Amino acid sequence: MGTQNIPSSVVQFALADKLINIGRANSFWPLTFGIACCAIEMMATGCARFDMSRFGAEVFRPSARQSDVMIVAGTITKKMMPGIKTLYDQMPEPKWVMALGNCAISGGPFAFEGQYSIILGADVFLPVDVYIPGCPPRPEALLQGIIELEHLVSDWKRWKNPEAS
Amino acid sequence: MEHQFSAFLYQEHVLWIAAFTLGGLAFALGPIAIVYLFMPLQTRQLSNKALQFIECGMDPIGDSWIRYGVVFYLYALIFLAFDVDVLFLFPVATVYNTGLFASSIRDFIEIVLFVGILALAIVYAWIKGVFKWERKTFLRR
Amino acid sequence: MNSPILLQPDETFILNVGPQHPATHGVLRVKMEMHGEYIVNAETVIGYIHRMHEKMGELKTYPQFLMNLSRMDYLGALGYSHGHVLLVEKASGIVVPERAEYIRAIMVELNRIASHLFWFGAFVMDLGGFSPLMYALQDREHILDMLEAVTGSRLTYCYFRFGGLCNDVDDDFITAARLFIPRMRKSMKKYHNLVTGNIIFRKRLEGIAPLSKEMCRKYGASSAVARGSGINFDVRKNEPYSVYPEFDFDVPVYHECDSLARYMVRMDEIEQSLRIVEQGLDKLPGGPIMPDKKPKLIKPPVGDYYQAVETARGSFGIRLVSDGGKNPYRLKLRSPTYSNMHLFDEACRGMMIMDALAFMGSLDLVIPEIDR
Amino acid sequence: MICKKIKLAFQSLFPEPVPVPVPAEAESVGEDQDKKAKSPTPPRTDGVVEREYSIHGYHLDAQLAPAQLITAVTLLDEAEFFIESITGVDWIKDNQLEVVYDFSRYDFDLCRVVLRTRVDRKSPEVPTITTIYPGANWHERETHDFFGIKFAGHPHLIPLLLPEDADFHPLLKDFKA
Repeated sequence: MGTQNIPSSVVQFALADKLINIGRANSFWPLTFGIACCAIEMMATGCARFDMSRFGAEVFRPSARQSDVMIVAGTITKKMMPGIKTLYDQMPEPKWVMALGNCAISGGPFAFEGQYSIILGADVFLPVDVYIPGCPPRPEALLQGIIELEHLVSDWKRWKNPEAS
Repeated sequence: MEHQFSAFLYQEHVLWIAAFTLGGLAFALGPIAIVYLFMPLQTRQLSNKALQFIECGMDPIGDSWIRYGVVFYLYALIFLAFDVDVLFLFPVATVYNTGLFASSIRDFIEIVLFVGILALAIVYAWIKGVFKWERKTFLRR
Repeated sequence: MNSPILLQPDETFILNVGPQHPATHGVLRVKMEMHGEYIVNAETVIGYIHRMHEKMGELKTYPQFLMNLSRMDYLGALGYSHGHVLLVEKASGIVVPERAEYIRAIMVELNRIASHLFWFGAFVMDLGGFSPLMYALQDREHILDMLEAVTGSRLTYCYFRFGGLCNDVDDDFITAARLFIPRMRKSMKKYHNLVTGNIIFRKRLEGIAPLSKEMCRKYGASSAVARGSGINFDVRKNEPYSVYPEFDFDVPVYHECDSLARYMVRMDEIEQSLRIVEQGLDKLPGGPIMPDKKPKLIKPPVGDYYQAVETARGSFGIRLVSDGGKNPYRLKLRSPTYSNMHLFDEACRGMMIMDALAFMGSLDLVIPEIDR
Repeated sequence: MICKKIKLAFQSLFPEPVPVPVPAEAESVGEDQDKKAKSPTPPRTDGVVEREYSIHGYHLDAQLAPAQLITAVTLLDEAEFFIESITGVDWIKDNQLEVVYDFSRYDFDLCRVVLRTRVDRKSPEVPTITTIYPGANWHERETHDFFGIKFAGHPHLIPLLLPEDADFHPLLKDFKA
């Protein structure tokens, strides 16, 4: 999905858009929106060892006005859903959503019959671009998720595809 | 000759000033125009709350246009006064140590006197407790 | 000390320190009624990450519930499964071999150090210092590597079984742990020089949010929140369980009752946990890690059982009401941060908001543990 | 030992269950003997039972009528106990809801006390103890969330963990999602 459904702009130059998308792909600013265990792995990814800043994504913006990517890291409860909707609205275009962890993908370990307070996955009400499975996913999985989002946003490849050659 | 030449000098100055102001304006407003041309025109929304104030995801409760005690109000006023005071020192700086009393101590003493007298105002404010941090509370009878 | 509220403030506004806030470390919301920068009163709203652990406890059998405990408090997860496992063993009378008890104690203490390191990094980041977070999480990664080598996961362990452990500890874990201890002591010295001696850090914490002993008792606070106010309460010492009586360690207690005291308690606790791990590694006996005859199906006899353990955040208690079936009839999880956070509303009246957020950091909150 | 003192103090709460009904002052234990068939064992009468700590994890287990709750809790408050937790158990077979109070001590002479009160499932009503222990505020709100037990006199009894407009009580045995 990536850039296909971003609302159109006044001026559209193919070449300029390509250049702008490469810029966007190389500097995602995630919204600090850790809900549960996956937030700890997100913070560990942001820190020294796994180092998200190699891909330009280490600037965690607390306010929704300055962030591009909403990483939904944790279980979404029915009480929290209106809050997430408001945050998604307040983010300026272009914006993307990454569902981090099984809870954000499909409710994860808390989706059992007879459950009363969980939304089964972020894609019930959010247009999710990248799904990262795991409970919690390892920091390397989050890094690969960011690279996947880069491939969605612009067809510029950070390195050649190892399987292709 | 002399007159036209100075007139010309006068026009050239105007050109320089105009060029610089236009350049400044273009430098400031240019990116805004470029961004407006390339930015997406509307954002995808779920519950139509794009323009709502940011309150950590929740709807703001009550109004934020209220009167509350600004604690360092007088401190800000004093800063304003001394800002003007610094303004007087700029012309002095241009003619310091030139002209009649060059390389004599007189200029320095004059400035120290000027600033010293103004500094008395700070001492007065200090004693009145302007720099102490205490809450502004209103007795509403 | 800031002056108390002199009179009814004329106009206040309500500020949402809401679910998505960098200082709340999760989805905790505090509605603060503010007069200027001072908090007139605060109302904490929780439940944004209520994941029904207790409902799952009733629907799942005992072994199936093992994985829930580590998702309740994912920073110090092993302490929680330790409590759950001890409870069921006590109730159904399973005897745990000596080696498994020692390995459990070592693992729980390593996990406690990892949890305190994460708290230390996040707490100093709350006060504005960013670099200690990088150092602290780097040390924490060493511990996570060791724990991952044995248990297989970084945060949400499912390592304990009723009666012992799921796999044994090999030699390179022991050498890694032995190498880790002196290195950790060296970086603790570095943290004390970098942060504890910093005048800005001390000025931000001294005399902030004093919690009297009476208030701690009325709210049931435990761990560093209580020990920072002079209450010498540590479940490992007050109600000794598992092999803790064999270790000699002492419980750091400070009497200043302010946020700096709570900070110092946790920093000293890291040193005590290192001592326990050291003694554990020295006394590690051989032998099996699971009892040879283990009941096929865990069915504790009818009755009401309670087990309290000392986790990184306080005295975590589990109440099991069993009707003899393979599912618990009722499983109540008493989470320590629930009581620690409960006193925030009363303690933060009249404080400035930045002091209140520093106070919230000193409480060491993990929100899914509050909401369960 | 504090446990002995508390045990005696509790015993004084329950006059000997003399068969003739005691006239209508505070706790007339005789009448409200709840006829509860708790599996084969005889229905538990109000009173204090000494429990084996190493198996059950607590020392004293007292069952009282809701009316005696306040006196028992003030007694514990004076004896420097701290509140551990309040929870509910739904005995659907006996058509009753049970509220369980946990108290423990900070110092080394250990005494864990559990207070239980049983209320009818249709109109569960228990007096609040937030006046004595402000720490019980959240615990009571949570028990009200999960079991629907009303705590009379609670200052702020709105849902705590469930959404604000929640009217269901999930931990009841007959709760359908």
